Amino acid sequence: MKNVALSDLPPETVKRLLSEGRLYLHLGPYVTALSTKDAGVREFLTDMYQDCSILVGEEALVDFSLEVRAPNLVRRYIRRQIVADPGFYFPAVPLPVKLGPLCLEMGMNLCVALQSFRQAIFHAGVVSDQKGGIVIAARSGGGKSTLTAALMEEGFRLLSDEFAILCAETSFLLAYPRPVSLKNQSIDVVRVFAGADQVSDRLTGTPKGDIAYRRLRKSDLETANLPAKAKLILFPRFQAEAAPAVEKMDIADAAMQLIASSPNYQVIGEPAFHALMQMLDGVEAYEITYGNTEDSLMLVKDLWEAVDG
Amino acid sequence: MVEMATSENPHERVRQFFCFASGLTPLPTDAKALSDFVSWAQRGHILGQVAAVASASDNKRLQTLLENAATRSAYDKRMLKFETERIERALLGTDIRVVLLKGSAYVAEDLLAGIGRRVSDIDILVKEEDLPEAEKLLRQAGWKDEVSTANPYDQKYYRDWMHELPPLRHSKRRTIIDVHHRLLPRTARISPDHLAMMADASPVGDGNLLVFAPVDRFIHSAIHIFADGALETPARSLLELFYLFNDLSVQERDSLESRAAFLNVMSPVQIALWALKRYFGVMVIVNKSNISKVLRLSIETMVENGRAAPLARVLLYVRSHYLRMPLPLLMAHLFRKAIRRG
Amino acid sequence: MTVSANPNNDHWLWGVYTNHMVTHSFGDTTFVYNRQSGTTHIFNLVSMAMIEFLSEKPRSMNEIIRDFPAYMGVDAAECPAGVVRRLFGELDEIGLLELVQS
Amino acid sequence: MVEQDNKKEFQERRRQLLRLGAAGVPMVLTLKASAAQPVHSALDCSFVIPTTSNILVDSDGRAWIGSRGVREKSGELKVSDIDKFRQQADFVFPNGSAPSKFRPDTCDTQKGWTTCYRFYEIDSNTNITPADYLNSSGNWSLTGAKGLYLALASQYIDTYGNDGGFPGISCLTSILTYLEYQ
Repeated sequence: MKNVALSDLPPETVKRLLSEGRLYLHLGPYVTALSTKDAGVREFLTDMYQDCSILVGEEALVDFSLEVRAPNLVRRYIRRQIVADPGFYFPAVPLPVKLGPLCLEMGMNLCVALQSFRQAIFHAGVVSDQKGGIVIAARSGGGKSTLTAALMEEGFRLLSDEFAILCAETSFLLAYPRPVSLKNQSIDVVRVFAGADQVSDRLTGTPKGDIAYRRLRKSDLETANLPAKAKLILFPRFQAEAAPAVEKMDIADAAMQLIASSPNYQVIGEPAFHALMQMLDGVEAYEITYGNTEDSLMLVKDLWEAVDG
Repeated sequence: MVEMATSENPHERVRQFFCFASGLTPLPTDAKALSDFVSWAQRGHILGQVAAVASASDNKRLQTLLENAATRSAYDKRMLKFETERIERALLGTDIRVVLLKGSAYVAEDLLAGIGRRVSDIDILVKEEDLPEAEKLLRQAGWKDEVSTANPYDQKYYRDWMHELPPLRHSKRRTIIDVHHRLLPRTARISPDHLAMMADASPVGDGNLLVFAPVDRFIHSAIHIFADGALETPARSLLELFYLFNDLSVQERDSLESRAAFLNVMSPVQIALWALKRYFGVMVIVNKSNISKVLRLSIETMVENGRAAPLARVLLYVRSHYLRMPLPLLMAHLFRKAIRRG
Repeated sequence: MTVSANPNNDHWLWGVYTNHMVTHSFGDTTFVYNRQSGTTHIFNLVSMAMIEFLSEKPRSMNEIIRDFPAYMGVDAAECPAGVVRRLFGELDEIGLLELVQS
Repeated sequence: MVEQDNKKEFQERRRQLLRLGAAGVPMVLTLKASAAQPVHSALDCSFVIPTTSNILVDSDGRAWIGSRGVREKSGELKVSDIDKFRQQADFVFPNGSAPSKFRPDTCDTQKGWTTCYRFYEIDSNTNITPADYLNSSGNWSLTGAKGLYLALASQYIDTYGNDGGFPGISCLTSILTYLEYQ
């Protein structure tokens, strides 16, 4: 099998491979076989994942197979809806067909969350520089993705905006860079500091309001095989007009919240316990409260400067 | 050795796949054949079983996928084992003897059939007269009515017609336990002699839990798969039957049919033997007169065409319900289910 | 609290096999991974003390109630039977107690 | 000497935990990783609230859940009932927990009656199907007492994860997990 960039494949080939379910996306630790006949999904993929590595050939061994398709024949013509089918039973809510890209992204996330058992997965964004990694834990409305995207502009490398992927053997974080999902107001915020051409078209009327994606960077893909050692764990709290504030957290509390956010910690068992405890022995955890992106960046930079290299 | 590409004939192809899956033949080294097989095993959720019997390979990608599947099946095994211990603890100090059924029994006995099973329910069998006390103790230990069947209609339906209590879900651990007092519903067309099977059951280690004798274990699996509607996961079910059959001695295999006749469960056992012969090349003589052609066809469609067989699925579903319930009762039940969903 | 069979039987001795668990402490808080259940629990100083107490040697319920306060270095009034029983129940329910001898 | 002090302090922390234990605080916490939870329960799951779960909300969005009643007279609530309800609440949620549309519009207290709170009643055995509150494009539209209950339940999940203590949590978690991973 050989590796090519998605943009090197002619559009007809991409279309054919996708309709046959043989577009093998090789990203970070996973190979996903993608399948769709939906033109909107195909366009989104071709654009946002253009620099990604594709395995070409008939004999791929894949971690996940994902089909994005109409829920059934009747609905395909009448209601024009679309669902993600990761090949195992999952109660998917069919979405309007124009939300196909959301379905693709959601389906890819579900594959990792529910079918990957070699690494412990926690719901968090991760960025890093030569010092090590910053884990930004997910909290409803906490602003994880906005902060992750903002840190990317500050010279940090993106490992993931959705998952902290902890290697059980090394306790290092693995990279699975994907387009960063932005919601509502944060779409405009990121368009301003990353440039409008770096952000996808806006999907309106999704279950989470408006959604757009920040484009994958070539540099993040090129370094995707480099793991990072976690040094700092942040629990962001966005509150309109709040004064910036930092509070040191008990590591035990941080551990508790990370475990509660993991879809596979329980399945992996003892190796996940060891890896998490080892990771936590080398980190500090903080809750940061802020009312705007500038404040959040200032807080993170201050904390990061205090961390030993 | 010349590596054969995967056969185009669906029956041959599935037969080859089952040989790989059960370790009868080593995994193919041809990349295309390997990829076809692995993707079939992934779709059928049996990669965990494959991981348990496959020998180490130089193929790093393959090892990665097998390791992933093995971790997942180790979790199910751990869970089944722990829940089994919790049941033993809940009934500690009483005279109630519990027979572990299916997955929990295979895991308790460390059988190959217990590896890679992805089940979340634990099935146990107790004597009907022990039922009230067993239910009371399990409730004390934290198992409560499962929300979806806690309504009065389902509660009454289970207690009047079924072979088990309404499912109980542990309030903290969220696991489900099905407490059986018979192997099939009171209304089923066939009525296995579960008391004879219980009489032959033996303890696990030196504990209070029991498991069926090997022949009865195979027979119960056949009943469950072919008379109780478990063929929703055909690859997994057939592998289980194969492993259980494989664990029998020659004498035990020879006694299968007479035991099945004695227990009044000839038909599912014959279907099971027919399927083992068809897909694993197991050397048995099968009397096909008891197996309806329609049923054979629908099993073939389901196993050989995978999930692209909606009609076969409906047939098997109706059949398993038909086996469980007389027609008027069945219609009433399906009708109520339809209304409650709508 | 859901306690199954009555543990107040003097012939039943309860113990803890420490090789059934892995622990990691952050200050007063200990994370305990139970190898049998695959579940992670968080223990405080008192529940950890009970684990250490029962891993020394198995004891009957009555002995536990009688001797645990002294093991903790407090008066029985500060460590009443009700608290000990409930703690026992919590450990029993998560499957960390083993019936050693009957 | 320092070691002696440390030992004393350690002992004092254990004593304090024992006092908490006597007050009913658990000594062992079990972490509920979500595991395969979302795969097992369906999006159309529903749950029953076993006991009366009335909800009191103040203008900051603080909320109390309890089983007591609060007397109401033409939109005003009795202050003494409110005090008792707050003291005996089973769950207390901090500022900002109840969405603004559930909070009181005005705040005025006179002669033992107040408009500074709103009171919602949920009887025991009330059945809630969270999916009823998702509209056709999957957005939450939470209304009425049950809607408020769901809003608070999701706050609870954010803080404690999928712990079994709050009725309906696992059902709601499966849905939220689904919506979260997009």
